[in-house]
Amino acid sequence: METIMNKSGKTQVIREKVNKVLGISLEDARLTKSYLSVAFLAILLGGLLGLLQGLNRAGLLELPVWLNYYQVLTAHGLLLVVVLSAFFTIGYFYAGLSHTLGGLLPKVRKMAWIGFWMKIFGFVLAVIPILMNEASVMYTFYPPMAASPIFYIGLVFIVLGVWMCAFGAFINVASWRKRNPGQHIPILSFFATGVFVLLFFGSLPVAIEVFTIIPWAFGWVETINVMVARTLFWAFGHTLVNIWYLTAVSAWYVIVPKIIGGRRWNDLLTRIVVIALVIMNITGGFHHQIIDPGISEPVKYMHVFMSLAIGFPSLMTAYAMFAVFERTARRKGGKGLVGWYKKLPWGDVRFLAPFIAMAAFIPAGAGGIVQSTNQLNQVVHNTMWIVGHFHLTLGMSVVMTFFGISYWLVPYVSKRVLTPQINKLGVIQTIIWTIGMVIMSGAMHWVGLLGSPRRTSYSTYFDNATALSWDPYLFFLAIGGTLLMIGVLIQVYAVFYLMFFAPKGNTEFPVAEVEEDAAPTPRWTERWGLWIVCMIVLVGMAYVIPLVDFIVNAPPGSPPYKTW
Amino acid sequence: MMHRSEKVWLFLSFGMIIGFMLITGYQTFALEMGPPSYGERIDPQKVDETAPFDNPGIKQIGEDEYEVVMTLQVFSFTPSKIEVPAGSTVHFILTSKDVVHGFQVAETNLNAMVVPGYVQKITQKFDNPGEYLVLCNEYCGAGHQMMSTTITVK
Amino acid sequence: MKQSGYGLILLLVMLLPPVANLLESIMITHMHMQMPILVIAGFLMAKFFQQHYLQFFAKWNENGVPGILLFTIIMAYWSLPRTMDEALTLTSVEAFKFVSLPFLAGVPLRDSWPKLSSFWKHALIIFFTILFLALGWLYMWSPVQLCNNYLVIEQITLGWGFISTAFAMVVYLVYSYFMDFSKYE
Amino acid sequence: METRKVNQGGKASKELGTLKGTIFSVTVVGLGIFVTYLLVYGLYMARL
Repeated sequence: METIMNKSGKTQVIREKVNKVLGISLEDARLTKSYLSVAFLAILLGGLLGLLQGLNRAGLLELPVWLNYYQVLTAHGLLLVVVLSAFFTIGYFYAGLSHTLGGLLPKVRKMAWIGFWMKIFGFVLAVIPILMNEASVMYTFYPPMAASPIFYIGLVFIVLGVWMCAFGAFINVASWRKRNPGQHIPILSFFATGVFVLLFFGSLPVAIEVFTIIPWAFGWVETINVMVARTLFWAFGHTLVNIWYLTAVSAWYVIVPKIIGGRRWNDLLTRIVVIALVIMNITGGFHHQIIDPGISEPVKYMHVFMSLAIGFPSLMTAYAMFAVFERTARRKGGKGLVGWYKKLPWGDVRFLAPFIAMAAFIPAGAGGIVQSTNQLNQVVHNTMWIVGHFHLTLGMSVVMTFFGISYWLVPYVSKRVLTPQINKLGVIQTIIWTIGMVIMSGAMHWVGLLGSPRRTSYSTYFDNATALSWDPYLFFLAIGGTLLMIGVLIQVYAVFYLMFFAPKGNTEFPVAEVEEDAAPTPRWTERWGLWIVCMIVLVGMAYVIPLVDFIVNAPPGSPPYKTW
Repeated sequence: MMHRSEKVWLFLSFGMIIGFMLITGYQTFALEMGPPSYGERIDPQKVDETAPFDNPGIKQIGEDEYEVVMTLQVFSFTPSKIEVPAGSTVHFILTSKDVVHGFQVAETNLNAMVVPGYVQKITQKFDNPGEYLVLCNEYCGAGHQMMSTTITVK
Repeated sequence: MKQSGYGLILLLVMLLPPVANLLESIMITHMHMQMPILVIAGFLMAKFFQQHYLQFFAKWNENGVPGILLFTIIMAYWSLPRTMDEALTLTSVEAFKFVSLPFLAGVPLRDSWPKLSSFWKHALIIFFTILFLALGWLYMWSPVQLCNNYLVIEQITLGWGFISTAFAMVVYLVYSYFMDFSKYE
Repeated sequence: METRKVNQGGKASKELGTLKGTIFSVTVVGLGIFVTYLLVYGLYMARL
């Protein structure tokens, strides 16, 4: 037994070395390529649907009866919030695990493939009823609106597929730790661990919700508890968006410093940010229910604090990022209070895209803090402001970081290189995307403050003067949406060019080193079990009160409705 | 481990957020301006037979004070036309007869989720005369964009 | 030393009447938020006492067991429904809460934990897991209102709070049973 | 690979340790949060 262990340990060491020299193994590369392909096909399709919506909302385009606004909106949400983000995140982190842990274990690779096909299968199942207009319930699917049961079964498969990938990641990390006792998990794998922990625990509530919905949608159970379903959904829904955010943050901390030729921020503080985001995330979902009935004011107030606490790691991130930029720029001879910004590689899309993504998080985060503050939520809840907010956070901060990643990750896995032409195209794409998003989300924020609701097809509300006054802003939405579609086309072209046609060559996986004089990171950061326990306790504190109240003092339930 | 300026930044920025929290708490608990949180339960399938929703409408309950009992259903508000004099305070008592709806009045702070099985309450003082647009801001089905009415303040 | 300062600030904030009233208005936040925060405040302040009364702690709490026993007694005392009720009605009991939890539970916990062998650490977690399960069961299934100041629904909520905390501790015990920390650290 | 040269400035990090640009930048971030809050808070109070 001992010798076998030693032998496999030795081959592992050899494999790790090979991995460093030759780059990613073909099998691991194929996995990531598949995940990224699906992600970028999803953005192509989702972007197109988004354009249709924007044009409709501005009153410029009447959608046909067989493809109405709400069908388009449901598909747009599902494609971008679930498919694009999940597939990109998993593809990116599996490449990261493969690179930093010396290749994926064969077992883990198999799990990731099973997860891949489960998610595809689930997604196809969910899309069929949407196309048949049997599931125009939005990706939030609040009961008592009931879609075709097939839709929910599709969601179950997507969740199970994600769990497959999460457990695969845990197995790979655990095996690495066994082989490297006493060492810290490499930082990118540390981020991956956090993301997959959140993916698993965050999707537990929605899994419970869907399992209560399915028998009800089939008609085996007559009624459903509406508020319990809604609360479980948001325990998941908000965690999900923060998972994509944490993925983007990983690139900011680990990748971007390397690209600009600098060093990574303090390792301990980085790991604390990850741990804090993991522990405090799930409880943040409550700020989606600030104006819901049935939750008492003290409980809502407690949740404001829990939501705003997530801001703390983000404020730490803001400082860390600027400090990394400034140090690097000054090493290169940057001068002055802001003059050093000139020394950053603005012409490099791998830096430009994530930088603008970070800058976008300033207004996006500010808006987030404001809207999760109790009374102010009344001003913006369910208006276009919210849509503007998550297009800034997801569409800019997260997706643009993903774009920036794709310019080195895709050539890395396809063993090709980023050509100067594609780099230039990427810079142009970044500028178009930025302008489009600023116009669109700016208009959305403003018209939302004036009262225009979200998730509503074009309407003048019987030529109401107030509603008519929103039209000019909604027009900007269409302009921004059109620019974004152009951006999507360029981006998808760039990704598939880099994947299949770019010149062959070696591309580096850019992981920055820590500062040379950095203090060693304490061991306690590795105790994931403890962080998970803290998370469970916090989730208990937040959710036990309202859930017990909704279940014990439940009103008579609601039967299923199909109102579209 | 941390640069001094980083500590100062975290202290000040988080202090600012705590400041926002304190204002919110003061307004919620001392001035009773909290978000709509009423939670009386009701059978969502028997709204029409349950008081006060068996008789929806507007009722004067004091000088410059009105109470509106309202049901929301696909895709309308009952009662559909509301008129109050300028300067009056209106208390809305709301519930849904089918799916989740949103009750929003543009250019006011009226914004509340109306969930089947729960009674929701929200209050607003209308100072300026005009026609206010009432709309549903939670997607509720094919005719969601038509679900609206007006409040006339004279 | 800075830690002790933060601990003192935390304790003072918890003493503010609006904060205390808000947390005590809900049964579960009273027990599962206010009380643990008070213990944490003491935990942070412990550094100050350890430095100033080095002799005392070294002598009295040599192997950590006396300290942890005191901690356990105080915690168990405050888990009783009666004591929570009295804290709300009697000022003296309320004052005792703000003294005992930080200074008689938080401080000895900090002093004892590193001194304890892993046997005692696990024994303590197991003890609290069982206690919490029992209390959860008591609060959920008790047919009568245990507290005069709180409704039955709040009692049930607190019961589930105990069960979920106990669940978290079970997760930790399982985790530490399967993980050999000495290998990783 | 061309980044190697830049990275060797480990010892020089002390004299390059000024972070006034960072302080300036995060101040802008803080003001951004504050202004956004004021905007929405003002709107809320105006609509009471």
